[in-house]
Amino acid sequence: MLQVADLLPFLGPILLLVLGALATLVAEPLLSRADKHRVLPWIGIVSTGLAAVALAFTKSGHLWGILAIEPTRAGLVLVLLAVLALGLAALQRNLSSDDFPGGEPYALMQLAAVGILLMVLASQTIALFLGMELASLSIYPLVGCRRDRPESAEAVLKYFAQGAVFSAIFLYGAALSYGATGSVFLAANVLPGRESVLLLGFLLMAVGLLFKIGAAPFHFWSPDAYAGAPSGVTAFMAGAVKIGAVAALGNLWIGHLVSLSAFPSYLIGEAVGAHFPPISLGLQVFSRILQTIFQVRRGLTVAGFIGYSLSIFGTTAILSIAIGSLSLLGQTSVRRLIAYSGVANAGFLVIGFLLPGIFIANILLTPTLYYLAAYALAAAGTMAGIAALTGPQDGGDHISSLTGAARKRPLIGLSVTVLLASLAGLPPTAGFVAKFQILSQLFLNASLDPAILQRILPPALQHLSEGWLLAVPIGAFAFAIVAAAGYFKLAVALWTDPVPNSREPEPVPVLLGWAVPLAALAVVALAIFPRALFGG
Amino acid sequence: MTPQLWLLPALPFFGFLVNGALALFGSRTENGPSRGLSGFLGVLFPLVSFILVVLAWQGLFLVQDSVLRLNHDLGLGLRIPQVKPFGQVLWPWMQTGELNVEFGFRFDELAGIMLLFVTGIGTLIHLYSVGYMARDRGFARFMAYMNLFLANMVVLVLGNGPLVTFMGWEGVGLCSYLLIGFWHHDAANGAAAKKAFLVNRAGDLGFLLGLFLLWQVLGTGTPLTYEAITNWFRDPAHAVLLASAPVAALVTASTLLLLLGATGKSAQIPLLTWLPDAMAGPTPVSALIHAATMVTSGVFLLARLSDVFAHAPATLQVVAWIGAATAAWAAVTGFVQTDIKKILAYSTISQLGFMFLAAGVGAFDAGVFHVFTHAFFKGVLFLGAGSVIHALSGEQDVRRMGGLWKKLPLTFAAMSCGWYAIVGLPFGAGFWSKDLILENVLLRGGPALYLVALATAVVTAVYMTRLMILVFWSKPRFSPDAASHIHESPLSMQIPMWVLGFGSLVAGFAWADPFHLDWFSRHMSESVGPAQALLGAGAGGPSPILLESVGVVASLLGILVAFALHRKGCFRENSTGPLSMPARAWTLLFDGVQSVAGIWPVRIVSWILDNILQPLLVGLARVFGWCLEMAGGAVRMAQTPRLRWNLGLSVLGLVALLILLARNIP
Amino acid sequence: MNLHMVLVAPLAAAFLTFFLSGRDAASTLRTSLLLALAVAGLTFPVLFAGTVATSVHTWFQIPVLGTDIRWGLASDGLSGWLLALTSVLVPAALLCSPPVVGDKIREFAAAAFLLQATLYGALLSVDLLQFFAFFEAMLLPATILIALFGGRDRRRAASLFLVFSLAGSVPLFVAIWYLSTVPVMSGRHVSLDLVSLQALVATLPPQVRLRLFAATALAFLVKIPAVPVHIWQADAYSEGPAPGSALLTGIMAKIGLYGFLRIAIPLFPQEAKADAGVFVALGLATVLVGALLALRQREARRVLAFSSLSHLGLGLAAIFTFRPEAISGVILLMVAHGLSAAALFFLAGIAETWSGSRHVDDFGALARRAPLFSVLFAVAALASVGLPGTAGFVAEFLLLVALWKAFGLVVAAVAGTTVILSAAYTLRLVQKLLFGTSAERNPVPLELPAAAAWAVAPMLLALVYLGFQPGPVLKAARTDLLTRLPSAQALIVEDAPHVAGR
Amino acid sequence: MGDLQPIQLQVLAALLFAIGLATVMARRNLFFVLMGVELMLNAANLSFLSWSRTMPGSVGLEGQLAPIFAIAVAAAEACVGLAMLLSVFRSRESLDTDAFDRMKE
Repeated sequence: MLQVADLLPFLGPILLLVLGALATLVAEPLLSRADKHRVLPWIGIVSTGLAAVALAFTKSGHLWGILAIEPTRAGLVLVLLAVLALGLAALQRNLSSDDFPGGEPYALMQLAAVGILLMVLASQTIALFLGMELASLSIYPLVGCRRDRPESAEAVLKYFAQGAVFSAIFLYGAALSYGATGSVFLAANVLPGRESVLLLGFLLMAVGLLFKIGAAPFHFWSPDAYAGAPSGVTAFMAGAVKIGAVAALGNLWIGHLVSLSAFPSYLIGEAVGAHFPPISLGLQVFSRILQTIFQVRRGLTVAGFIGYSLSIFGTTAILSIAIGSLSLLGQTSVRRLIAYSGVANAGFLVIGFLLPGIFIANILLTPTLYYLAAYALAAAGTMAGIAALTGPQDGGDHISSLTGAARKRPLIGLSVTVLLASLAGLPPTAGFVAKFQILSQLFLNASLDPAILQRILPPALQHLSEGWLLAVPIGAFAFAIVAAAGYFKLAVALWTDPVPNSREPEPVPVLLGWAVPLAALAVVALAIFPRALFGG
Repeated sequence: MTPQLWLLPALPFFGFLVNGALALFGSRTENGPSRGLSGFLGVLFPLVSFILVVLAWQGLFLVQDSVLRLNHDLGLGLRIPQVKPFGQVLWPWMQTGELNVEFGFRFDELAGIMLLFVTGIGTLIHLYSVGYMARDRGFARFMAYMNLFLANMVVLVLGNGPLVTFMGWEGVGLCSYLLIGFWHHDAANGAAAKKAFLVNRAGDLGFLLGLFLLWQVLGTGTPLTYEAITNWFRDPAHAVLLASAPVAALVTASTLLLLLGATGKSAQIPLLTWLPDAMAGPTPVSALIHAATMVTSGVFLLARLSDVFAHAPATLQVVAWIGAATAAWAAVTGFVQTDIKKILAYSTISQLGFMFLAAGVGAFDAGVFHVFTHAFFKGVLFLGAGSVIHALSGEQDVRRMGGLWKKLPLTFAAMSCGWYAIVGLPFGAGFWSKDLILENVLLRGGPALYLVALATAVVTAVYMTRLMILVFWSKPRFSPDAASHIHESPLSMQIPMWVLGFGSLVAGFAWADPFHLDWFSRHMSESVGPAQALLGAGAGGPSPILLESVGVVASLLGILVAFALHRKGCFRENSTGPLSMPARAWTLLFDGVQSVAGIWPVRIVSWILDNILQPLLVGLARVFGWCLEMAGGAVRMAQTPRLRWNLGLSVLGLVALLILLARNIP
Repeated sequence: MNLHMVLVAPLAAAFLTFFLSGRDAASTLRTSLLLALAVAGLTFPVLFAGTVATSVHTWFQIPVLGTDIRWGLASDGLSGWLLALTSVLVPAALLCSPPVVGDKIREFAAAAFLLQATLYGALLSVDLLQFFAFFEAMLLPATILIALFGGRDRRRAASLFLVFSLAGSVPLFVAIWYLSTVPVMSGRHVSLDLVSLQALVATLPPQVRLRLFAATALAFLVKIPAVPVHIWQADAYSEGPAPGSALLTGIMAKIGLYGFLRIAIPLFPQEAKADAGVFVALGLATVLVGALLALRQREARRVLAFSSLSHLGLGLAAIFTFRPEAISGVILLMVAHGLSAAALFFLAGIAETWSGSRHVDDFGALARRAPLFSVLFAVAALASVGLPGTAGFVAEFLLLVALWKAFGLVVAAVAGTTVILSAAYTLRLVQKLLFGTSAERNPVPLELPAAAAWAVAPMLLALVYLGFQPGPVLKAARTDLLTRLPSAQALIVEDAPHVAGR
Repeated sequence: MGDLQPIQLQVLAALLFAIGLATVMARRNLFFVLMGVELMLNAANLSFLSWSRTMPGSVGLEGQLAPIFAIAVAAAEACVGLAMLLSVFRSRESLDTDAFDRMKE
């Protein structure tokens, strides 16, 4: 039986963020309209900072197996907090510049962060679902917080409708996986004969999360949502949502690997695995139906499951990278550009699940997580920087409206350039190291012993195994270059001579003025000390 | 104590620096930099280095006399003293791999003789140009270029190895470029200058490649100095090797390439087209660079490497015939020219042909001797022409001159000395050298070459006499207003003319066998003696006296023909306008050859590259980028604004994954 | 001698100029100039120190693969001279930039320093990935230089440059992936630093090595650039600001040759030897195509661009003779061409600001109107033509010697045509710029900014000095380069002193 | 044949889910979209419950707990949805999803 004493340090970050959100809500009505945007963000920042401090004191462990934390996840949480800070800073800029009547958005953003924190820590479908919904339900209003703008209404409409549908799909998947394992834990040994159910459940849950990641073909929401939201919110979404979803997907996938395999369970080995009675006749019929649909032979092997997930992740990854990079190429709207870069990078993140680590016994997502951190910082930082550079009322989403912005604010302009370089994967930024790690590992697949590939790859893929696995990294990198051309356009626009008679923009709030350069610095530092966050 | 040879080129170079600085920083002043100062310095430095050359000769003699005394004490009556050339290595230049080139100078008699007249005549012509260019705003710049040229020429002659020579070789090319294009506001001059430089460069490439092959013969271990080369070739141990077919072929090839370089510099077939155009430069330049010194460096190279050429008889044949052909062709061309400087230019080419002819038949010393004498008489001829042009304020067409002997008696006197020498009338400078050449040609080269040379001598006399007639003797044809301010040129221009005129009368006595004057040949023997010995003196022919008288007859014949033609009015001096059609065709013969063989192919290929290859590559890149844009557009089409479509597509993706799942379950 | 200090110095300089300097261009120039000189002051000791290196430690390790990515800095003669060249060209570029970039001097200085920093990194790296990181990072400042200060089509030129370079580096990147996965396959734990890579590569199967070599070479060919991947070059050099182009051709292009000398050949000696013919052919093609195209260009800086193409092509061809003359010659060529081409670009840029046009026919009679300019320009032009007495001649001579020794007279002759062609296009340019009659109605006398004169004149003096005393550079090749690359040393042909005919 | 078998419940759940999805995709009125989503969520809950029927007691408990959370979440989602619906309607005087097609690319 756990003592509360053990509980507190572990729950510290969550509680502090929640407290921050509540404090914001309490303080909001007490402040004058002007003060709201001066004070409230700082509450959020303080609570975020405290959460980070608390994070330093948390030790690895888990809470009844529902939430778990270990250094890797702690690292992710740290990145998440950074993104939150960036988001808050940018949001302050937006709201104060078109002096927004209320201060709730700050609270909402922190609550969303809490939800994502849950997603990161969750090792159980219910908790994962709760976190996901908490995040989504607080982000919807953020996206639509400018009621006076038609595009924001449209954005929130689309985002909400699709989001709701896919969370339902996720929930259904969770139900199926429960049915297959008899447990809502992500890592639970599958019941004999129900492998196909597990597969279906895994697929649905994975799709639900891929939607949140914004991977093709489930990415349609992101351009509109990004474009409709205030740039601060866009910054937060771009970074945070991916963190949660990728972490969750990682746990989900690894958990299912575990449930299918003889490995000792990944997080909470002894949680399940009680002896089950033979299942009822009806269920046999149902699973028979599924078997006939999916031609499942009795007893799905780990290798088979891997091959299957490879085919999912592989296709989504390539689709996302291709679609994202190509649509990014001719893009003239800054936020859509960031959105599509999100799609493309989502592809790279998903590639992370194809890493050779899965073929070799030990499972290691470090490169993926490193990539995730690099991307989240870069994307959020870029949008925050854009928020700082754009004119009042967050106006001018068109690239041309940013012409010469960097010349007026060299520091922020430089930071944004560096962050863009990181998105494009150019040195000396973390984006470069991340791409290199992921792709070079992926490259190993091609050079693996064919025998292993035979065992792993699903039949449909076996005949093109080597070429396919070789094509993924090379194609991915080629598209990355195409994307680089897209970012280049934005970077150049930032630095070209400002149009004459463009009046001086209003000063950037100190918070944002510091946040963006720090983000850029972090991205470079991550490149120089890649082992800082996740080791490896 | 090592002799400070570096001073010889350094002094004129310093003059170049000083004058250059004057020109550069005086250029913004009211009436240009001070002429007096730059003129003084410009003449001073060459003069000093001339004096130094003479002193260097003393050094040479000192060595020599000691040897003589030694011989005497030993009781050996060696007629030819063994001369000790002395050198100075300044610093290691290129040292990598097995290449080891040292930058240094070497003063031997061949170099000494060249230097004597290079610096001497150089000084005189500098003095001349002080008067000639006095009114030109770019005076200081001109003096600077002249000094630079002199420095480079000295390096060329004094270099201790082919590469150092090459440095001067290209340097003089540069200076000739700068000086031809001296009046650069006129694009035509620029074109002429460029042509000269490029044609020379073509020769220089030959020089380099030939050098490579030569080096291959020597074995890449051997250092690239004249000393090493000559010793290697004179070393009896290598005779067998040199006899072997592959090596002989190699030597021939290398000498042919070197010859290409020589023809480029000395304006021989096929690289001769630049010299006539080079007359665009100021006349002192034509006198110094394009008559007296630079153009003869090809001959100098042949003499320098005589030991190598001696082992390539085939090449020598080529040299001889090239010389003969050039001499003949240029003589005829000179006959049909109307521009006084062009006439002299072609005459120069023709004389250079004589020198090549001499070298070709193996009489290197005769060739160099002709270089020596030619420097005098061609120098004075050009200076005279310059003074005429000066007097007629820029008129160069001989058909608008005439009867000038009254108005310019001094110039006339000087020029007739030159004329006397070049047509080869007895005891003139040209008389000795040319007859020496003719004699050698007959003895060593055979009758065919001899007849060509003799005919050329006749034609030479004809066109030179024509020149004199048209300029000085016939009745005046210049415009009256020009007549009004015809004036004799200033003293600074007179003195050089007198000196050179005098020289062109007496210089020949440096080597006049009938009077047992063999100062020249004695000093040549060390450098070219062995080579000529190797080639053999040829069968004893008719007595020298006979041959000389034949030569004299030839020139007299030429003179008479010229007067006869003049009386028949064949010179059409009253006509004006361009050359007659055949004359121009004949003149531009080799220009045509060059443009067909060299210029047009390059133009065509570069046109193809520029208009086909380049657009093709660029187009490919464009098309690729365009395809990407298209693809991007197509992909973005899928991003419909409608919610239902978005949902539908997403779910479609889900279904697709389901199907994938269905097909891929193992 | 702390190399890290040298590496960080330009970076720090970039930031200082960027944030400390005020709006006033003059003060910015002064600040940046002082910084540049300070950096140079830090750099030259490295050159004189000969071979120096820092300790090498693990930068990061690729999980699962366990491949070590090392971080360490080392410099030898080859790197040293290029470092010195860079540290000289940057202040010169700053001195020449005011007329061209106007009030954007601050951005220009920052970009130049960034470029310098990345170049330093590439020149000092001991690890393949470390090198590649800097090699790629170079694109950022280079692109900025082209895109921000240039002419009308600068955006297109810049993106062409960027995409070409990125695309060119794809194969190299793939090769590095492959090399980083080798340990897992071979079960050995190795690192990507060049020395241990040599051992590793030697164990690979031949066809794999061949592929890797091709991939590596391509990246460097694009950088030099060589035909047929040269089309980014002319636009980039003519659209970018002249001082920027000077930096690009003066230093960045050299990284291509450097890459061959330092990486491609040492890692894949057998392949390099086997396919030498291909690269010599490419090099000669580059020489000829560049020269012939330069003959037809209408813009001053396009002529210069193609002349750079031609000169560096000669270097490429000569490297693959693996002869000592060639290697010392190439280093000298890099220095000489770096100085002369940069000087020409500087001056051409200033001339463009005078005539307000890039078209050669809009210049003219500058010899009369701007004597000092003309003297400098003429000397620089002659140096780039390779007139004896300038470093260019020694370099070209050595390269021709190497080509002749390795491939015989015909190849040497083909390469030698550059002697004529380079004279042709350079003199054409000189003619158009300095001589003839001015294009303007009433030509006024023009003053070359003293700063520019002070920048260019020393470079030309250095060229002349090296023309007579190339010893130090040649020695650099002889002593350091080969000792640091054992496998390359094996390549160098030392033919026994032979006599012809044997 | 008295009580219904888990399998029947599963099929029912699957059908409900499909219907919900179809509603969301087919209907243009925003209200029906929301209703479709609710339908899908409840289908999932039903599936949970029916699965829990197949488990031994203590294990089955999880399956019955999950829907409770799900329902709560669904409620929250519904009210956020309605709020959004109001604001959307205010902005464009229409609930036709196809009316919202301003955002291109």
